[in-house]
Amino acid sequence: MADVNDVNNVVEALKFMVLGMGVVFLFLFVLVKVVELQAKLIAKYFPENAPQTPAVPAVNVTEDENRRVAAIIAAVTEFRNKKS
Amino acid sequence: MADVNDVNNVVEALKFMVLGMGVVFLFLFVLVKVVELQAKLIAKYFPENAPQTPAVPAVNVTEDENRRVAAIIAAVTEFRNKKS
Amino acid sequence: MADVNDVNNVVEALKFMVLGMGVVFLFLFVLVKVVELQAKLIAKYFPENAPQTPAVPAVNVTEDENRRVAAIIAAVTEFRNKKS
Amino acid sequence: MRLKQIFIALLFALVALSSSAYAEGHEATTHQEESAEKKAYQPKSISELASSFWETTGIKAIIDTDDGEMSADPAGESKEHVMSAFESSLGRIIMILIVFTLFYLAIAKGFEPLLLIPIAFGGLLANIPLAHMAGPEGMLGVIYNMGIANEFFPLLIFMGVGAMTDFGPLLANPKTALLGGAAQFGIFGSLVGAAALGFDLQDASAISIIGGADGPTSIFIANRLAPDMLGAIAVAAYSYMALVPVIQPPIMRALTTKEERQIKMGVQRPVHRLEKLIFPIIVLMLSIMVLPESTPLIGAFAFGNFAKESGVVDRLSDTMQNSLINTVTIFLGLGVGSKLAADKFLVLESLGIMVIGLLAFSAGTAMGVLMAKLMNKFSKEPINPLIGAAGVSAVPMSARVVSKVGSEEKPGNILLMHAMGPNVAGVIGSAVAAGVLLSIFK
Amino acid sequence: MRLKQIFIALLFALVALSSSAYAEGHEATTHQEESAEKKAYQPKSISELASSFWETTGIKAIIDTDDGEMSADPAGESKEHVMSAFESSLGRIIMILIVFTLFYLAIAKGFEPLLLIPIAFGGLLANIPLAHMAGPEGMLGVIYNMGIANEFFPLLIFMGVGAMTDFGPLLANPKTALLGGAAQFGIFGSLVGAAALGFDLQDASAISIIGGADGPTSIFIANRLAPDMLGAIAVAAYSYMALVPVIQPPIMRALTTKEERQIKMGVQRPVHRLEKLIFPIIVLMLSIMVLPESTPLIGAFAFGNFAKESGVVDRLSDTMQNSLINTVTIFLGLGVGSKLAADKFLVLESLGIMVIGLLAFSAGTAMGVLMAKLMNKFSKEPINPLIGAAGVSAVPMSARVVSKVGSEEKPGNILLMHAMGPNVAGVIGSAVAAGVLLSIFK
Amino acid sequence: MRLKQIFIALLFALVALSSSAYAEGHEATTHQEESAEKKAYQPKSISELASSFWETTGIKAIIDTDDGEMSADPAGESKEHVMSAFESSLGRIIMILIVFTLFYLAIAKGFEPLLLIPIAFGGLLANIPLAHMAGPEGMLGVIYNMGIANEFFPLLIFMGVGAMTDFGPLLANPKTALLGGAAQFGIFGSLVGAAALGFDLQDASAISIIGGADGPTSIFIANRLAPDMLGAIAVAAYSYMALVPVIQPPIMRALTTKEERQIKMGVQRPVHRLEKLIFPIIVLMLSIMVLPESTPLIGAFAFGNFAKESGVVDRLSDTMQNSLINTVTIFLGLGVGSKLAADKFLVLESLGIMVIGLLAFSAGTAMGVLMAKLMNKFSKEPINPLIGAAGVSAVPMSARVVSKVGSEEKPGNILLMHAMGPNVAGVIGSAVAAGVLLSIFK
Ligand code: NA
Ligand code: NA
Ligand code: NA
Repeated sequence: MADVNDVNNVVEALKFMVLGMGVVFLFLFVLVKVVELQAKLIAKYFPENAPQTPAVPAVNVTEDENRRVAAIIAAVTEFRNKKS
Repeated sequence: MADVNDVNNVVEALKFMVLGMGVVFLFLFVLVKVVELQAKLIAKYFPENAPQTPAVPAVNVTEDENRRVAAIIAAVTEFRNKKS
Repeated sequence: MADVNDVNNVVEALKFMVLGMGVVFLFLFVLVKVVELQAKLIAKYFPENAPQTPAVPAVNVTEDENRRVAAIIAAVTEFRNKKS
Repeated sequence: MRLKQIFIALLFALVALSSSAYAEGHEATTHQEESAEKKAYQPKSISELASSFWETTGIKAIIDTDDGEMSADPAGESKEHVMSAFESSLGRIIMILIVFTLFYLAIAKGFEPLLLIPIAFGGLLANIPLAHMAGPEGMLGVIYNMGIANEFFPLLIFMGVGAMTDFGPLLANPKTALLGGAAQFGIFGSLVGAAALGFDLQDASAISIIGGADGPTSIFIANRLAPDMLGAIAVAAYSYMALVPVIQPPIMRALTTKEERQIKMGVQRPVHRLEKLIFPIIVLMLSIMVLPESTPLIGAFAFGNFAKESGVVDRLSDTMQNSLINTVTIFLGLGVGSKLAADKFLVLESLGIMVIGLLAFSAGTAMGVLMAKLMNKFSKEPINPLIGAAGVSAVPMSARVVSKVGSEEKPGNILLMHAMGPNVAGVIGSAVAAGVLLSIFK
Repeated sequence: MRLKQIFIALLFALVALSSSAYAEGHEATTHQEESAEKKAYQPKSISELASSFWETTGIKAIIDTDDGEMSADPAGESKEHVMSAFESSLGRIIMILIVFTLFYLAIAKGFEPLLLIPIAFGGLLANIPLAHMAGPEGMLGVIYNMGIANEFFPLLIFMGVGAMTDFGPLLANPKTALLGGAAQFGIFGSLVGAAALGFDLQDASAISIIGGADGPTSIFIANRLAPDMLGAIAVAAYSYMALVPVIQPPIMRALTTKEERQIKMGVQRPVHRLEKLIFPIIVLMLSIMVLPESTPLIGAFAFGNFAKESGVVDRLSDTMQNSLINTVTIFLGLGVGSKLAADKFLVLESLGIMVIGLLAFSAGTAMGVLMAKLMNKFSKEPINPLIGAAGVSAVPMSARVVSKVGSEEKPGNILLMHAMGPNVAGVIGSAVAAGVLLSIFK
Repeated sequence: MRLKQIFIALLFALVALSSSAYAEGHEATTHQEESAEKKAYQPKSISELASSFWETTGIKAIIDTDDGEMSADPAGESKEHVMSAFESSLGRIIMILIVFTLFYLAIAKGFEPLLLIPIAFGGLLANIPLAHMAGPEGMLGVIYNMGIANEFFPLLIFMGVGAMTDFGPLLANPKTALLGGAAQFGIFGSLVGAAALGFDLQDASAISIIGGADGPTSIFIANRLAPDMLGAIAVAAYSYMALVPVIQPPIMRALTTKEERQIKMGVQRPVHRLEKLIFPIIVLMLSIMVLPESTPLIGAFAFGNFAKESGVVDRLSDTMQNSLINTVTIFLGLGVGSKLAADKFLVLESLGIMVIGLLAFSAGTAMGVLMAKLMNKFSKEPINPLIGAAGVSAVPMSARVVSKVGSEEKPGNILLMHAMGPNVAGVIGSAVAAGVLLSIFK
């Protein structure tokens, strides 16, 4: 596990750190700028009456689920009828 | 992309068309006849009091779903109790 | 399918039976004893006020299911409103 | 709409532009490669075309038994052979009739449809002439190599079954586990029978595992000890599991008195959550110590059960119990069904396997009942001997049969929970027996 | 908390203890092996490091067209080549624009999003420089080899579609199946067209299957007859299926009179459960007798349908219709999309494929409508010629289009169920046509 | 019942008839082949049998350390070696104790059970003697080769995580993304540490990625840079992610004043649907331009997120979020766990990895908090420095920890949404960092 050139490796690792942190920050910095630009463009060209992010995706109920819901309603009703 | 014998290929393709459309129609024609025969046989030997195709497969509720339904009923009830 | 040494094979199979049934019983016997011991230890060190096996795993309702339940409640309500 | 059309026109323009630029340098070589791959097509007249089409029909393949058609095998050419006249015509028709019988049993009689339908349909597809669906490139062959040849699918099934199993009844009354041991006599008794019938010891062992009344275990063992008989063994195992409500009751009645069948059993003690949580680990540790050979089976089973009982990974245990086990069931069935090809199934061995399988189920049932009678004699609490029959496993079918017979004898006598103990112990018992057989031929 | 810390401390202690004991004997050898595997790392200055990082950026890869970058192919090196300047720069940008167009159509216009989105995203990933995601080690390549190269995924899709299909409308009025036959003229007409355009016969056949308006069938056939064109063919097939609401109505209106479009059709007779149960078996048996070549497709489809109609394996049929088909749709889309890499897609053939695909859809629609007109003349019960357009398959889109056009002409005239008959017959029809094409090139 | 019996009798008759006809020609050859495959079985006495059974028990394998047992590796024999005495006995027991500790943490403490339970169970199975479950034929080995050796499973997980991630909070306050950058100091700081400890640069890089606090990224990188340490790295990554509620709070408190911890942050602006839709595409395009090496990760993540935000493929995004990710989680866990075999895990490196991993988490947390303090100084709107800790990723655990600490300091101060921004940015940040590391060793 111990290379002959320990010190070297640590120096290299420090260089990696400079490069790595640099690229990460650069990447995120550009991303932030692009996202801010995007937000401005969208706010300008797509009026705010467009549907904003709904709290709960209520539309998520697909066809299958409708069928399942129908079945469940039936089951619930039956279950209650049996009980009472 | 251009073969030397273009004309030939078109003629061959026309032959394929004759064979292909012939087989497709023959297949579907036989299928139609067999299906008509089947319908007659079934109508004859299996009286119509047998359950016909139901609009919604209400039977679809499996065991797991029953459990889930139980859980949902519980959740719904709880949800309503909390609300009121 | 017929080996020359039929009789041998049957004798061998009988030996397998002795070994096999022996191991199976031994295994299950040890298992029974360990399980009985376990039950005693648990009864002793973990007081009975701990939750016992519930009849229905009511806790099973995960996050996703909560969302689904919400959707279902909505659907059920809508369905009833439409009906009435 | 107009926008879209402009878009598409633009695309085409771009493509045209670019392609021509590109095409120059590259096309010549591409074409040479292609033509090397394709067979040259020879122009034919319409009647030649029709007659060459006739050559590829299934009717011709079945009528002309002497056309040198090859059998198909997931392992590829090394396992394939020219089909005999019988295999390529009458054999196929017989197999298709057998498949229809399985459909009938599954749908009209409700016998294990979840497995019989995929298996039978796989058998139907495997017997289609010329399509080679069971070959390494065909759908069934792909499935077979994906999860049966390496025993992956049976283990996933076992994992799912583990996640569905509740060991509560066994933990409430651990002694009943011994009944699940006695019923393994079905395995070893039929092993002797198979040896007597002339099967060699390894084949006999593979066949006898049918007596374990457990599908994944049977496939696992057959795959290791006698892969050529996998189809017949799996079909026998599942068929007899499906026939449990037919096979077991007469044996149960023959070996017990009316009084015994009417014995009532007490209420089971409540089981602590920790007992259930630790149980799969105990079983696994024991099997590690005694029978590492059978730990793939017991390990997968214990993992599923542990995941369920941990109570903190419901997402995963739900998946094991539903979408995963369902998907694997479809594939396992189709893959096993591929072994119902006439050239694989219609051999004398299959008949022997069916006979021994029936013997094995009967022997296991009988020994389970007799053991329960014995335990009832020496036990303080009464034990209804019927529950011994559930020791063969076939979860949860045989426990239900026990309960049904019991309540017929004495209305209101619900034995279901008491039968579930030996029932799940039977699963463990057969996995142990499987490990013993594997260790012998290692 | 304290308990845990002790636990962890203990672990470390154990590990330390044991490792040192172990390390002595073993380490030396391990290290030698490792170093053989790794490339030696040469120390670099920061600026060297930055410039060697620059070498690995995508910007550099796109700007520098002469860097000898290799294309990627799931089949591995034998199918790869040094990318041309065009392929590695402008070509990628064009493809990414095409991908964005597909996103736009899928999301804003709602055209077949379930397939266009995964395909287009696969295309986006495949055009990323240097990442080689379409290569044998990349995600797309892994997917491709897992289920597209062996046609497994299209068959699973077909199984799921089978489990979702209701043949009731077809069984109620079997004659309408012939409309699903007429529409296959789309396939054979465009085959002639493709041959005229200069494609060789095998390629022309692969392309013409787009006229079958059925995604899995197109992929299945393309894979067998012209794997190099798979991407373009699949994309064309799904794009035109998505464009059915745009392509079909003008043709339908041009070929029918207003009176014809207003024809009302009677109420469909109820269909017996047994008819539905037996139907998939009939189709399969017929295809076995006539066209074993197309039985992988028809077999998978029939299995799904049979499982559903059996009514006893709802667990399995639900899985086929939901989690299984969804998973496979994701993978199929990504895998097909990998063929949208610039070096594969931007060739002159693709343009021809797009043109012929459009021709094929139009021809199929037209012939379906004309056949329906003819049938209407000779039939006792009135037949609205619009339903002929549904014969191209593209289930259930084209049936919906028929219904929409019909109710525009005469409010309250619901043709949906009547159009579903030819619609599902179209699926069978194209599978049969596919079998004929395969049998020719066998 | 009678019908069935006749059926079965008929079947047997047919089988018998046909088989005998067939058997004549074929049997001889089959048998020769078979016997070649099987080892000859030598008859044994009962005591010999018992003693040879004893040889196959796990107890014997653990007691007898000198039995030449081979280790198991998914890559097959080339990577296997004769196990040392320590590996085959005490080592196993230590590993099983470690596994039980992981069970305890997962179940009793609720630490990341979804991953710890499958990983730990995989570790348990991998340490079973003689069963070779981690070998190429064993269940764990099959899983490993199916999706870990080719990085397919981590990418599928990332896809599912993408489909579950809401970038709304990040889009509402994009600046907070920089906190997700600062926390990547955890990676590069520990890289220096690992180099100082004596790991070579490539191994050090693979280990340091633990600081990314992201499971799939860790597995992806470990697989590329140091496959031999995959098990230890993955276990460390998930263990420390599980320990986030223990590791982070003291560091957060040490580096902030009470006033800072009580800072309230404003309400987030609503985010337009289009912003969310376009965001994954922006991230992907940026990463294509800068870091094609990391696009497998970012691409899969962006695909999942795009599918969800498109709103038109809910079927697919539901599948990614549920059945698909659950199935893959089970397999990934078992596969990773297979690297917990004593012979792979109990090496000195593992201890180093655990130490460096802890260091990495701490360094990342600290730097995130410090960066947030800095931003708070220069920002118009107040920024609570606690949210910097969420930059390490470990979604959504670390955001929850931030919120908990925040509301302990000042009841009613809900930081959750504000912490989610840096949290998801941390995922992107570590994928970028991963790309840099890969590009260095390319
Ligand atoms: Na059993
Ligand atoms: Na069609
Ligand atoms: Na991170």
